Amino acid sequence: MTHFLHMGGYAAFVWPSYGVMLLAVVLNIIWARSVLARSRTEARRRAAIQGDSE
Amino acid sequence: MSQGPSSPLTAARLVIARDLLLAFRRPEQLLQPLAFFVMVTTLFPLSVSPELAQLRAIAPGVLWVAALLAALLALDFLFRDDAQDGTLEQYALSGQSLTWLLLGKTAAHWLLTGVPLSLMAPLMGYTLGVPASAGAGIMLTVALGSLALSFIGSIGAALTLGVRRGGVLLSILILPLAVPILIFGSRATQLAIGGEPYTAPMELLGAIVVLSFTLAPLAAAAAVRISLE
Amino acid sequence: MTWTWFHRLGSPPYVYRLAGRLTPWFGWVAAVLLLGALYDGLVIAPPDYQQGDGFRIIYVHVPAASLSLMIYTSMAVAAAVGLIWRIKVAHAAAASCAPIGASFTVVALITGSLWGKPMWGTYWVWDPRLTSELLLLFLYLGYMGLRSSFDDLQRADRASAVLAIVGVVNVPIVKYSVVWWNSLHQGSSLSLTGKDTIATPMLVPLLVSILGFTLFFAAILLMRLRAEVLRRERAASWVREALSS
Amino acid sequence: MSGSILRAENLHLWRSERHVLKGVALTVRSGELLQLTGVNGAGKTTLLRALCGLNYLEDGQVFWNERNVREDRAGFHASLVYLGHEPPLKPDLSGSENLHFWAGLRRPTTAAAIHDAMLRTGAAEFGARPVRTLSAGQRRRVALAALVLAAVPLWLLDEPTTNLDAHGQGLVAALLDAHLQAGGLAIAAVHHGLGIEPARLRELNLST
Repeated sequence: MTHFLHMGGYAAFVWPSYGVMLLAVVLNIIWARSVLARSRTEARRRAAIQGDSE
Repeated sequence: MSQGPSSPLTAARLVIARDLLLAFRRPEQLLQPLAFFVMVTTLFPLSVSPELAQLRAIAPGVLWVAALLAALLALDFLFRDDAQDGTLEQYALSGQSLTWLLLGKTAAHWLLTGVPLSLMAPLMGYTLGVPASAGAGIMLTVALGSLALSFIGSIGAALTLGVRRGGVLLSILILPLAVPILIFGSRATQLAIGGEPYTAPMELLGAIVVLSFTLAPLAAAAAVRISLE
Repeated sequence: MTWTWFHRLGSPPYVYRLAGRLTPWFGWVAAVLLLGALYDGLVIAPPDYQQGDGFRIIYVHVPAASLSLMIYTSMAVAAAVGLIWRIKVAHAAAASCAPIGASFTVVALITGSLWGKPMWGTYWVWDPRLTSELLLLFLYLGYMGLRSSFDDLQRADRASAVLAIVGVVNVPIVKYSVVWWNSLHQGSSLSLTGKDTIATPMLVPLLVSILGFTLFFAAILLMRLRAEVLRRERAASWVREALSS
Repeated sequence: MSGSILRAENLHLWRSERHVLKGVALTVRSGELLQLTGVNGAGKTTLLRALCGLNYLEDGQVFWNERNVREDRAGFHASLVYLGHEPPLKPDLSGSENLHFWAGLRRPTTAAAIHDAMLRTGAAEFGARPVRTLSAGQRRRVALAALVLAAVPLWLLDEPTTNLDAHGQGLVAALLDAHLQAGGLAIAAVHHGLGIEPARLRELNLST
């Protein structure tokens, strides 16, 4: 297992690269979900205002 | 009394004539980009070294970066006055093709800012230790480069018209698009300074000029219509 | 029949529901593909004769770089469709693409420089691919900057659409000028992936990885698309039931 | 010029969150003036700009002589003049120079024609002075001269009598009357009546 982690001496470059990609994937998911949630609450607020004024 | 409508070409010529007349009546505004260009160029001897040999090595880059930034500064008031006093609206509603009118307007802008820059560039080049013999080459390359830049920049100026503090945004939008002009232009100037033939980069720069000359007004017209809303 | 299908893609309620149903599919298939590519690329694929295990960074760098460009192009296409046929959903798609594309560009830059260190001894080299990637990031930042400087959403859509179209026309020109500029100063150095053909056992995980990330992009795009579609719906009645579900 | 008709139906327009034009419809025939009234912010200016195509209509159509304006936008624009709050004049140019460039965009104009137009709107005596030295009322008269010079069937005027004294307002009424008599149409956003005879007058209140 340690041999695998060692990555032929390139561990210091391979793992951070995969780490950065994983971070980007996770951040994209979280960011998209929060944008959707915020947009839904805002639409709900607007729909409520629309409901009263009609 | 009413003959047929003016052709797009005469309309564009009218726009050029009017902008030149306006500039003639109030030339101070044209000095700003030139003063900025001279000032930026003089910063390099102060920061790098007074050694002419060293300055000559970086002269093309210095001249082109300074010219690029001066042109960006000038682009800020390409449409600003006409937008504020309603002239741009009349252009959009004149029944003439807005693309042709903006082509004329940007050409006039180049005559008033790009050409003076290209006349000043050899002078500033001389202060950076560039031999006077390279003057013609520098003038030609900067003139052509600033023409392409005015047209690509006109799209950015039109897009950031309705935006407050649009000047900074204009630079962010246009600089990546101006990279080819900077690359081919400074290479051509470098060859001109070295006294070598600079036709290869000039042809590439010429291609970009033709491309921006024909396509940019279309995008600028669309952008102006959006900004006028 | 196909025309009505395409026509329905323009209607916000239909797209909102469709996007909601498709997101999990894209998401899970992408996860499976990416895990497969990860295992294959890190464990099974043989090390490179020159760079040893260091070459495994391509399974992250190349997909990020190719996606950053693919996303910008699809953003420009969506923007053009929105501008020409006045379809709000297309503008919503373009708005959704930008942040995802920018994130992949940043990843491509970071993994590119992490790969550069063992190969060139320094984290940043003005290599034509890295330089073009940096300029692409500026294009994304410019697009998002312009979009955020309008308070009226409808004007932001149309202005940024013009910029995206102008940008996508310029991308190949900028790319060519950067490669031309690079070849001036040094012989054509081994660019990141090297043009020599990659052995198939190494190539398979790369293709799977690219496909996986593309599906991942699609899943995130659909989530953001739903949000952007809602933002553009003014007094539509379908919003109320959509929100209750 | 006579026999033209401008029709608009189901116009919807939003200003980010505000629904400014809610299903506006209107018809103006040759020889008629439509007065747009309503409180400030009711959308008078927005409607004028939407009709001539400056503002982007979210929904609804505008027809000029029964043809959708989108089909021949240039032709429609060639047959109208829009005058906003501020007359679009360059301060450093004289009145006649401004008119030369402004009207020249549409069709070649002669100095004589420019002079005649300025005579009609009482702008001739200060026509040679730079516009920056003119008062707001005088600038308005130069802009009105452009209307006369353009000789187009459709006038879209946004509060044409602002900064004008009683004499000036009389001038606007006379110009409009002549325009309508010749079969022209006009839509004007106003705060008070323009003194046009009721037979030719129609009104659209945007506040109700």
